[in-house]
Amino acid sequence: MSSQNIEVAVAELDMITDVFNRIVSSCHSKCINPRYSEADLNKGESVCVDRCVAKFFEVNKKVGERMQSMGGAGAGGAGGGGSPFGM
Amino acid sequence: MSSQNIEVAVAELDMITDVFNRIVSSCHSKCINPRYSEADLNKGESVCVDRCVAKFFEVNKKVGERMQSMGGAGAGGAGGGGSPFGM
Amino acid sequence: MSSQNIEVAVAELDMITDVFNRIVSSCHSKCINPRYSEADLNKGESVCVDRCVAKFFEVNKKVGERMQSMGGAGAGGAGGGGSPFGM
Amino acid sequence: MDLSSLSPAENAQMQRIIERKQMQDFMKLYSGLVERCFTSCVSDFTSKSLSSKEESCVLNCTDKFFKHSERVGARFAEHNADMMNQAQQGR
Amino acid sequence: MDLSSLSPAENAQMQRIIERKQMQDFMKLYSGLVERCFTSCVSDFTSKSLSSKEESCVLNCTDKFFKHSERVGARFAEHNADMMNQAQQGR
Amino acid sequence: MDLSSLSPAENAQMQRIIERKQMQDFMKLYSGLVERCFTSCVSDFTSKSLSSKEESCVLNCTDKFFKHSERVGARFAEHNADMMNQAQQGR
Repeated sequence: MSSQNIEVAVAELDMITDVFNRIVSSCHSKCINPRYSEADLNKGESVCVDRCVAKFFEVNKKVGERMQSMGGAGAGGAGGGGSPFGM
Repeated sequence: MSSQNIEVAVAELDMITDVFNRIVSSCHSKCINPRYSEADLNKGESVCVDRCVAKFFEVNKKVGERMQSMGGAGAGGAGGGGSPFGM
Repeated sequence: MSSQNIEVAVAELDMITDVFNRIVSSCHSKCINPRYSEADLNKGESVCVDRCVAKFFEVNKKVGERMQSMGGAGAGGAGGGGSPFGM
Repeated sequence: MDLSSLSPAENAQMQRIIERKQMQDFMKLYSGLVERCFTSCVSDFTSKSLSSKEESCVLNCTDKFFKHSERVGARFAEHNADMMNQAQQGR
Repeated sequence: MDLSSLSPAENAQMQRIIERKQMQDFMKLYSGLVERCFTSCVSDFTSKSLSSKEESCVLNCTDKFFKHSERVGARFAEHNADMMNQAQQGR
Repeated sequence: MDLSSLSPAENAQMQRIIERKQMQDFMKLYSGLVERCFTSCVSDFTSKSLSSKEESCVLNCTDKFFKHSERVGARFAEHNADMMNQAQQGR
């Protein structure tokens, strides 16, 4: 079986990949014109993507701070916010 | 390796968590105003959430009954309804 | 632990299931009337589903060819296109 | 999928993995279908019980989804058979 | 969920699995919430910093999501208790 | 990610896990991209073949998605580097 260390590292890797994929998807929806008349990002899209990533990280930080201030948003605890087991 | 018992219990846990997450997401879409001008659930939202959960469980039951009446909707069999292997 | 062979076969199985589920979902959105006034696929929906599956496979092929022509879209490499680790 | 390159022991293990995956897939299919039919059929929350109209919508939605999946499955299988034939002729 | 049929050793292993799953679920909850609040609250990309209006939207979105989840969790628990009672009366 | 706290054996195991995950992620990226470009580019089902307009849309969609992902990846890496610098200065 995997050691504790490996498990923590894999969880961290999953977390980073998940965040990355969500940014790709969210900023694609916000910035990329879905008519696809050209293969390149145009100027407007490129600038939008840069700002979109920056803002996503800001939202990430705000939500994280908020959850921590709710108390006990540590690993494994949903800070009292909704699990089907009421634990 | 895990025993049969553990596997069944983990599958049940996954199922419950999946249903819970789908209710949270569906009832959020149906009931919560996405303008977020306030931090609390207002009266209308609260009542909507309660009814939404009740109705989701009713739909869950109807779909389950329907699938069972289709015949053989037991564990592992999709009741003849669409798997890529035609098994 | 699983052998290399098993891992490859499981990966292939996951891939096929994933593609199948995406076709079911995409063609449902494109072809099925969400008012559900009847239990059967009507003529128009049936024809639409057949063409939808055919077109999905064509898109699958085009995207695959495009990714290969980008160079190095082999197993494990995203062809230079966006991983959070810049590897 | 070509499982002929697996040893008998590997094959047996593969069957167990496939069975477990099928059960997981079935669970996801089920809860995904409930969510889909709920989303399409229920949008009135002045009551906590399904109306008869909503109930009939849910039943039709369930039936139609399975018929749809079966049809996709049939086209999918034909496509895979075509691919295999082409691959063998290419040898 | 009825874990009484598990042996003590199985029970201990089950607790470890549950703990790991809770951590994974928490991670997904967190990143899903960030995505949800970002999608609802941010749609102006003329600047690379959040406006005060966007920031207040994000905070309300976070608070409201937890209150919503808690309420769903309470109804969910009641429903499960009802189901258990019905199952026991049916014995 | 700081892997320096892992032993050499753990590190080797971690590399194998990362490789497997990268393959899975690549598969998902691929099928997700197909679905995305199909959804955006194909909506006429009077024929069972792609029109030349649909085909060109699909190719542009594919190219653009990779360029988009690369750009996000670059910003993401910069952000992570900034975070690491801040963490080190905080020591």
